[in-house]
Amino acid sequence: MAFPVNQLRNDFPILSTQVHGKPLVYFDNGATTQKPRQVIDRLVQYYETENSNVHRGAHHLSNLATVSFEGARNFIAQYINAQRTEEVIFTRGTTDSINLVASSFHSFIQKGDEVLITAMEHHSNLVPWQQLCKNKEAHLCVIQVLEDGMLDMPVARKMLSPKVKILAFTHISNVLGTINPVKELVAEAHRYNIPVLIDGAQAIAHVQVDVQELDCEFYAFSAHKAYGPMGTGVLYGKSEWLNKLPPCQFGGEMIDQVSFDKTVFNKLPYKFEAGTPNVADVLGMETALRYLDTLGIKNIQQYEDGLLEHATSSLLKIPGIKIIGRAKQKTAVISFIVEGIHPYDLGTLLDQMGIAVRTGNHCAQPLVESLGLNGTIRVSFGLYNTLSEVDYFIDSLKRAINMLL
Amino acid sequence: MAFPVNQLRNDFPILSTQVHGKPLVYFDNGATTQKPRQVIDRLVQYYETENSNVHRGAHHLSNLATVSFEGARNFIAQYINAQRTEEVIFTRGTTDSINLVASSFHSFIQKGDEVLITAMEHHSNLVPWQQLCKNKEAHLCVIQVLEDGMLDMPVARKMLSPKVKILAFTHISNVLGTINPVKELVAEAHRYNIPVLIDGAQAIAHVQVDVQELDCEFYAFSAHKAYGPMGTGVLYGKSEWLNKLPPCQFGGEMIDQVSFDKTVFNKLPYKFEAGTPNVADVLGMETALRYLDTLGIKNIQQYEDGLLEHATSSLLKIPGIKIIGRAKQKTAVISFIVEGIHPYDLGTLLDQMGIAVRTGNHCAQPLVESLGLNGTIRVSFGLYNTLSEVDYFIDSLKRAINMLL
Amino acid sequence: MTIKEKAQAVVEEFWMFDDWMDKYAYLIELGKDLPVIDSQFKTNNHLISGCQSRVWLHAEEQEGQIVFTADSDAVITKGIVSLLIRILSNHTPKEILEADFSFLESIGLQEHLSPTRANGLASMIKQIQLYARAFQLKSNQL
Amino acid sequence: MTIKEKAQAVVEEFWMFDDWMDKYAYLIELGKDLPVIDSQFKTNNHLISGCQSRVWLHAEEQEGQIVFTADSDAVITKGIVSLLIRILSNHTPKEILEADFSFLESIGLQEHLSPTRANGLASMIKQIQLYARAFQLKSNQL
Ligand SMILES: Cc1ncc(COP(=O)(O)O)c(C=O)c1O
Ligand SMILES: Cc1ncc(COP(=O)(O)O)c(C=O)c1O
Repeated sequence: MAFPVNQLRNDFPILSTQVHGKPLVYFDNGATTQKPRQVIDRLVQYYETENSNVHRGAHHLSNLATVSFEGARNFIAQYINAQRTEEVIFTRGTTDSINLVASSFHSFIQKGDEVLITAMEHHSNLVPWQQLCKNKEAHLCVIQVLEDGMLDMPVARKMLSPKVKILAFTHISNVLGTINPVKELVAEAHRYNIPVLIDGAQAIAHVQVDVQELDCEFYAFSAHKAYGPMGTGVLYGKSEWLNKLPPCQFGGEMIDQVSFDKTVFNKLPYKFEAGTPNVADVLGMETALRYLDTLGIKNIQQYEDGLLEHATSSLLKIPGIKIIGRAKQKTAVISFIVEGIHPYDLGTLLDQMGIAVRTGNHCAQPLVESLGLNGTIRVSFGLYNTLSEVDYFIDSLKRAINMLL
Repeated sequence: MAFPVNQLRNDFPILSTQVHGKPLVYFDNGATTQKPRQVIDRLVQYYETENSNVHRGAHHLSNLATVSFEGARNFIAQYINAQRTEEVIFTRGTTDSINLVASSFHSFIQKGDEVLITAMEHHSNLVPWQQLCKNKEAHLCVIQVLEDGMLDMPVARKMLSPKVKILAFTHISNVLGTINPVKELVAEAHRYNIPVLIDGAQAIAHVQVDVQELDCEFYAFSAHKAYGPMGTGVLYGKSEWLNKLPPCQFGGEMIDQVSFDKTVFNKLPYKFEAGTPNVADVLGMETALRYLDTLGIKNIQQYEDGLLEHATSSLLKIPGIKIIGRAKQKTAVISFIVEGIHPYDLGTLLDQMGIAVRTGNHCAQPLVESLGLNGTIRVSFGLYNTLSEVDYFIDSLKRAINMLL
Repeated sequence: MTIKEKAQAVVEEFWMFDDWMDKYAYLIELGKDLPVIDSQFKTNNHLISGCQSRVWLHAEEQEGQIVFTADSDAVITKGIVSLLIRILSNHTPKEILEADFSFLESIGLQEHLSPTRANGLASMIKQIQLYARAFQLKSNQL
Repeated sequence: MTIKEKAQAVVEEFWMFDDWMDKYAYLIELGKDLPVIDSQFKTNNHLISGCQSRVWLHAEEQEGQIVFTADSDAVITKGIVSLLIRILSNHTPKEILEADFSFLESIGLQEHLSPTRANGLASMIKQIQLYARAFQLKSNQL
C-alpha cells in the first residue's frame, strides 16, 4: 500500500497556510514538527472537559485528569516498550531529561572519572556533561566522527574503560542524519558496566524505539519533535537506575512525607516529577505517538527514506553542492553547503519562496566547526513532505544559487 | 458597574459540563483554574498558523513564533511591572522557578548560613531550600504562623540577620488564604541586604502583582493557576541577581559559544531557558494575563472578596464548622473542618453533588500538622464563581454533614 | 453462603438504589455499623497505605477460616472495607485466594471511586490476599 | 543630497519592484557592488554582533564628514549594510545623529527581515550612531 501522504496532509492545518504568498513547504522538522488536528483537538478537549490538577483532588475532574494522564504514561511506556510504566518520567523535553540525569549523576562522579560523549552531540547532550565534569574535576572524553559522518567505532571501543562513569550519545545526529549503532555501543559499554544515555530527540519520530532492545539505561526525547505539543517530553530510565538516582527538583507530588527537618520522597515515577504536571501536553504527546503508531513507524521510515534518496540524488546534480554527512544508515536529514555562498543567504531566499529550512550550526557548534564550516543549510523531512515538494525545493534552490553567485 | 460574571462564564467551556449529572461547581481554583475560550483559541491558532522553533531559523514561521514569543515576554514584564523585559524568565511553573533559584544559590550558601522561610510554605517553597541547606550544612529557619493564620512579625524581624542568605516566602497561603505583608518583610530583609524570593502561585490570579513596588529580588508563578495553560510559568528576577546566578540547566539557546572545553552562556533571559521553549503555552499565558487585565485585577479581587465574605458568614452558621485561617487580609480561599467528620468523606459527597473541592494537606503538610489537623476541606474561588454557587455549596454541605454525622 | 453468593447479594442491594447519593448513604451506614477493630490492632503494622484516609485491617484464624476486622478514620472508606469484609470474612484461605473480585465492577464502585480511593481499594484487596496466603502457608506447614 | 533625500530615493527604488524576490535580487547586487573594506579593518574590533552572518564596519573622518566602509560574509547582509552606508556616508556626525530611520519601515525591510537579521540591522544602526557620537565628541574637544 502506498503511503497515504496526500490524505494525511489534510490532518495538518498549518500545511495549507501561505508564506510570502507561496504555499508553505516545511523542511525544518528537525527543529520542530507540525501538529495534526488530532493533537490540537486533544488539547482543546482536555481544557474543555477534563482540566484539573491530577492525583490531588478527590473530585470528578481530578479523577478524569489523573486517569487520562496515567493512561498516557501507560501508552507511552508500551510505545517504547519499557518494561514498567513507572520507567516513563514526564519532563519538559529532551534537554530537561538529559539535565535531570546529569544533575542527579553528581553523586556518582568522582574527581578523575570520565564521561564519554561523541563529537556529534547537540549542545543539550554536551554542555550538561561538560559542566558536570567541570564541577567534579572529571574528564569529558569525546568519540570522534569520521569524514563520512559515522562514529569512529574502533576508537570508541578503546575509549571504554572502568573509568568511564556514563556514556551519552545521540541516537541520530541532528546535523548529519547519521543513525548510530546504538545496540552495539550499548553492549560494548555494558562490558564495563557503564550506564548509557541515548539522546532520542531526532529518533522518536523517524525510527522504531524499543528501549529493551537497545538495552540503554536512559532514553530522552521531546514531544514537539514527534508531532506532539511543545512543553513536554520523556525521560525513560531503567527502574533500578531511577531508584538509585536522587531527585533534583523538589515540590508537589514528588514528596511523600515532609517535616521541616526531613523529606521522604515518593516512589517512581513521581519522585522525578516536581510541581503540577503538564497534563494537557502529555495527553497531546500520547495522541501524537498514537498517530505515528496508526501509520506505522516502519511505513513512515520507508516513506521518508524515499524522500531522502530523491533529495540527495537531485542535490548532487547541482554543481558546487557538498552534502555533509554520508553515513550508510541515515534518516531524512540533509545538511549541505554551496561553494561560495553563505547558508544564511540561501535560507533567506528559500524562505521568500515559501520553503522553511534551517541554517547555522544547529546547536552542534563543535561538530560544525570540526568539519571546518561556519554553518550548513539543513533540510529535514517529516511524514507529510512530498516528492513534489522536494522537486520545488530543488528548483528554488537553483534559482537562489543563480541569484547569489 | 457590576462584575459581569454571567457573561464571562460563557468564556469557560468547561463550566457548562456536568459532574455525576449535576452542573459542575468548580471550587478547586487553588489547585488549578479553568481556561477561557480565548486561551484555548490562542493555542489552536498558534499550532494552526505559527508553530515553529523560535530564535533559530531564518524562516517565516520561526520569525512569527519568535516575535509572538518575545512579545509575550514583553507583555508579561509590563503586567508585573518588571523594569526590564529580560527579567522575565519562562519556566515550567512555580515549582520549577523556585528550584531554579535554589539550585543556582548553591554557590552563595556556606556551611552555617541560614535560609529563612515560613511555616505556611507549600512544599515547593520548602523542600528545595531544605535540600539546599542539607547539602551545604546550612540552617533552615522557619517563621512561625500565629493562631489566626498570620505570620508572627515581631519574631520574623528578630530572625533576620546577616547570617540569612535568602528569605523565601509565599505571597498568599494556599491553605489559609492569608495575604502576607510582602512589602514590609522585603524592606526589613533589605536592611541586612538579604535577597527575597516570593512564591506568587496563589497571588497572580487574585491580586495586583507589581514587582517593583514589592521590591523583591525574585517572584515565581504558574500560568495554570491564572487561567493560563499548564506547562509554563515565570521566574521574575532583578537583572543584577539573574546576572550573578549561574544557570543550572544547559543546552539550546542558553549557549552563546561552545567548544568541548568550554561554554560561554548567552545573556538574559536566554541564559536560564535551556532547550526548546514552550512557545504555545507561553502565548496562552500571555492571553490569560491579558484576559485578567481587561477585566481589571482590582475588580476581580473585589468580586472574589464578596464571594469570600458570603461563604465565610454562611459557613459560620453551620454548627461544628471551624474555619482555619482568619487573617485580616485574605483572598478567596477557605479551609475548614467539621467536627467528627473526615474531610475526605465530605469531599466525596460534595463531589457527588457536582462540587469540586480539595481535601487533604494541600501540599503544606508541616503547616497542617502544626495546626493539629490531618487535613482540611478547602474551597478556593475564581473569577467565574457565583454567589448562587456558594449557596448551593452551603446547602450541599449541610446535606453531606447530615448524612455523615 | 459462598463468597460468590454473598457478593451477588451485595450487588443486588446496590442495584436497589438509583441514585449514587443513596448508595453512598448506604455505605455510610455500613461504615458506622462496622464492628470496631480491637484497639490493640490499630497500629502502623496494620495500616494500609495508598488512601487519603487511613485503614487498619486485622485478620485472625478461627477453625480454618479467616475473620477480618477493620477500621478507618473516614466513614465511607469504612463502609467500603466493611463490604469487603462481609463478603470475605469467615472463609478459608483457599476460597479467598480463588475469589473473583469482578463484583466490584458490577457495583460500579471502582469506576465511581477516585483513583486515590481505587488505589486504596486495591491495597485493601491486596492486603486481604496477603493474609490469606500467609495463613495458607502456615496451615500447609503444619 | 541630504540624508532624507537619499533615503527617499532608496525608498522609491524599492517601490519599483513588486516582488520581494526582485527586491532581494537588488539587495544582492548592492551587496556585490559594495566597495570592499580595507582588510586591515576586518578584525574582531570592527565586528558587529547580533547577526547569523558577520558584519565588519569601519568609519573614517574626511573633512568633517564620516565615510563608512563595510563587509559581510553574507551577501544579502552586505546589501543591507550597503544601503545604510549609501545613505549615511559622507555626512557630518550631527546629521547622522539627527537622521530619521523610519525610511527602513517604508522599505518594509524591518518587517520582512528575520528577527536575527532585524537585530543585526539594529546593531548596525547603533554602531553607526556610536561612531558618529565618537567623532562628534572628538571634534568638540578640539
Ligand atoms: C503557594 C503555592 N506554591 C507553589 C505551588 C506550586 O505550583 P506548581 O505546581 O504550579 O509548580 C502551589 C500550587 O500547587 C502553591 O499553591
Ligand atoms: C539531537 C538533539 N538533541 C537534543 C535536542 C534538544 O531538544 P529540546 O530542545 O526539545 O529539549 C535536539 C533538538 O533541538 C536535538 O536535535
